[in-house]
Amino acid sequence: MTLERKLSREQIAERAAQELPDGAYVNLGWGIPNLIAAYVPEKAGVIFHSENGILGMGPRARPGEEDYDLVDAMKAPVTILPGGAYFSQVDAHMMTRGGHLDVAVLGGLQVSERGDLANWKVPGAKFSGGIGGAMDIAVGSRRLIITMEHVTKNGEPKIVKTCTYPLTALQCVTTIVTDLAVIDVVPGGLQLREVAPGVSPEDVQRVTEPKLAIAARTPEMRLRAQ
Amino acid sequence: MTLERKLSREQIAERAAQELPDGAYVNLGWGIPNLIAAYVPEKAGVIFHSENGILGMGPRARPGEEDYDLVDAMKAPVTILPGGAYFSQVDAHMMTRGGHLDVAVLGGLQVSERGDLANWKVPGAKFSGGIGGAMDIAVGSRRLIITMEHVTKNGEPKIVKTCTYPLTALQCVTTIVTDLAVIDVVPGGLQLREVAPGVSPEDVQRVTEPKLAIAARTPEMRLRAQ
Amino acid sequence: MNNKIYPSVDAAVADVSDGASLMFGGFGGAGFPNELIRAVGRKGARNLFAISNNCGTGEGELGVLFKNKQIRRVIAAFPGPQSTYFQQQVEAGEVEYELVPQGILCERMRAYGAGIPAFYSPVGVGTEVAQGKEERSINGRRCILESALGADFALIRALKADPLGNLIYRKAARNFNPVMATAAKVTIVEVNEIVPVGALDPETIVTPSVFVHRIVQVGGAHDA
Amino acid sequence: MNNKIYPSVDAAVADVSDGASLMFGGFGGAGFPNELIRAVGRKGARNLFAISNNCGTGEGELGVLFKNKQIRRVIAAFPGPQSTYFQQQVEAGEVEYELVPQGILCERMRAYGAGIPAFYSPVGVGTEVAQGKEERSINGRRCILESALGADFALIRALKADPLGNLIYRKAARNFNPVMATAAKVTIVEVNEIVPVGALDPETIVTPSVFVHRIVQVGGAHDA
Repeated sequence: MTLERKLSREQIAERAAQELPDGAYVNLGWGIPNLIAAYVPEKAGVIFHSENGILGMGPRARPGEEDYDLVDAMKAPVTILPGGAYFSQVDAHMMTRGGHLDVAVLGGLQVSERGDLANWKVPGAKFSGGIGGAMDIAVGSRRLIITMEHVTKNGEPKIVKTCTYPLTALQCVTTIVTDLAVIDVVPGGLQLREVAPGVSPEDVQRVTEPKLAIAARTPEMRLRAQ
Repeated sequence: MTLERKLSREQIAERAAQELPDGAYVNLGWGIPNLIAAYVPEKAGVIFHSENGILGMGPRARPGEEDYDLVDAMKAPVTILPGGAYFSQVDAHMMTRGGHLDVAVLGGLQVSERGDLANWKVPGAKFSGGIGGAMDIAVGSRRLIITMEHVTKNGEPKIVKTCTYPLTALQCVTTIVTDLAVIDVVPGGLQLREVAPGVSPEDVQRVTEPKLAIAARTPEMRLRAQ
Repeated sequence: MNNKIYPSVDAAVADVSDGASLMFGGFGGAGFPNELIRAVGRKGARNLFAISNNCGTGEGELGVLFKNKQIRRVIAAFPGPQSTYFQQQVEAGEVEYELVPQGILCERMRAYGAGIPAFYSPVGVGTEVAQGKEERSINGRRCILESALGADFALIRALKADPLGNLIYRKAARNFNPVMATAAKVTIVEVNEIVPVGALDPETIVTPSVFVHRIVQVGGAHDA
Repeated sequence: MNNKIYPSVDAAVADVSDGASLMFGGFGGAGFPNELIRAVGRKGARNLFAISNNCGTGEGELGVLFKNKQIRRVIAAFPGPQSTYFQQQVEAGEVEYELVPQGILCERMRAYGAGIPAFYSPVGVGTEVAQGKEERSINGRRCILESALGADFALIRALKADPLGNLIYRKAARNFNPVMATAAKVTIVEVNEIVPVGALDPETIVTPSVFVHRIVQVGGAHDA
């Protein structure tokens, strides 16, 4: 049922983009997070950080204008905006681990009710790509938003009581944005903040392992195109 | 007796300058060490480091050409040579502590037979200027040369069995250059390498607390002007 | 966009209140945030905790705040022979101070800025700066445990800023300023010049904008 | 003056012998010392210990050395999905590897370069990277002890060098190169261009010459 009503990856990104305050310094991870920048208006003055040593990262390079010395952490040719800066990887991670980024948005495989995150390896997989910068980013960002599908391909909850996948960091997640809901990690557990259009709080609870705190009225997400 | 034959501070500096290999990266401390650069020929390619963030430091600025944003660690207006670089104090001390400098030359109040150094405070003094960069430099330099008068104003040995002055660092000194001798700190103690012109090994031993290892023949220092 | 540009040094330090901890850039007369220091003097906040390489030159630099008796506690590497007011107040028991080796002083700031709560270092082993610190042998080398050092405010001086807060410095006036920018909740910079966004080459920015929160344009570096 | 300029990449790596430890700069296809890597391939040193963010892209980058079976042990943060030869050799038990969070990988190098033998970090606490590491609570925060990481050689790539070894980089090709330069006994850099002493602005040098031991001029960054 809910699987039919779920938002697209682009819509999850659009909703997550609304979480970024004007002027925020933000790191975006692989997957859905990488779609977010397209939904952030230029006038918001959000400044994107890439852990390979860029601040003020702009959109992907247009075809024919790629410069392979100017790539993001996903190896994709990007651009730099006026006011941007280059620095070394060690300085880039000084920014992540040192608490200098206002928000990071990462993909997730599992999030626990305490805000633990697992996002870098499926159990039993011989090789994931590796850890990369995820652990430093998860530990250090002032706010950590996880964007992901609410359930696995087999319909199993990804928001769980305890992560069973290899962990990225403990008690690091602030907010989860999925195709069904926006959920905040608060003292004592998880608070449902918004539901996707046409989805009820009960629908969300049904595919979420831990018990959600649900207010008398839960607003629907506002999205540009539904 | 030896007090009459002793070298000037400039001559100590001249002899210490001979210890710097061509192309070496060198930090010079306060006092006699600060006189050394004048005795290093330009063609030797020695590169001077200042712990406030300069590599390739040149001579003092000529009168009328001072730039007070370009000072050495002693606050004196200096110059920068072609191929020099500016960096932050934290990077400057990465160079000292990280073992990147070939040689440092510091002044000394006492040096022990194990190569312990005391050079930043007289016991009982209310205020020395402070520690400054001496501890980081003493600990990290690959070779540490101490230039000083051989004895105190009262004629007491400054090369001692055990330092009684507040310590700068343990077992850090490689070589001592004084107005009477060049002495190396070697496994097991102190080895007399050279004597000042007209000074005998016995003269040196007489004003040195620990026992010196003395070879059958100890050469005299070679100095430009005696 | 956040507006980081403040109309005056006084506006920029208006929330520096009693008991605040402050880092002050500068070394050897170069790169001191003298205008911001004087503004803290006018503001009159007391009982301050100052972190600085030195402790003033007569009435100059940090001397302003010592003369006003605004500072209660200091961490410094080289108070300096001319730190007259500081020395008087230490003797009178009015100021507490801790002496730290200079490289360790800036390394502790960097650790704070880099999210490293503590580190082991061989500097100071066997000396009076090791007193009260945990000692441990690492790979056969004696080390002591040093802790990260942060502050409520960093007051720094740079040559140019853009409105986002990217900074470049001038010659040896760089010194402690970039590392202090990374180690404070609020970094306030006084600059000779504010240039438009995009005017600084992204390859040569020394302090990227993420570390800078408030910018004030003041006069040249050595005006009185 | 020491002459740091080498006539060829092969001459620059001639003393890389069996069992040596090497750091390799580069990230995401940018800033890899590909000419030096190929020279190590030709030299044929075996049983190498490689420290690198990733482990090759097919036969490219570190893939050259894995294909030749020259590497016995690796520390990496992101071996990468295209690290074919690496993956085969790990499965076959021919290569040992340790996975390290990326920020900790470069921080461990910086610690080595800065004379800091070990540090505490909250990164990886409670995860598999904490296995076998000492845990300790610092100011109420769980941390693990990380050790400095150095190597016999750092192979890096820069845009320009002067004959003394001062370096500047290009855009995001900077990445791991500057920190690796500080963490090796011998740092070897391949550059697009060698410029005269004095041609680089002392304000904008990223790697000062003290960290660089050998310089080789090669072609552009993305030649094959």
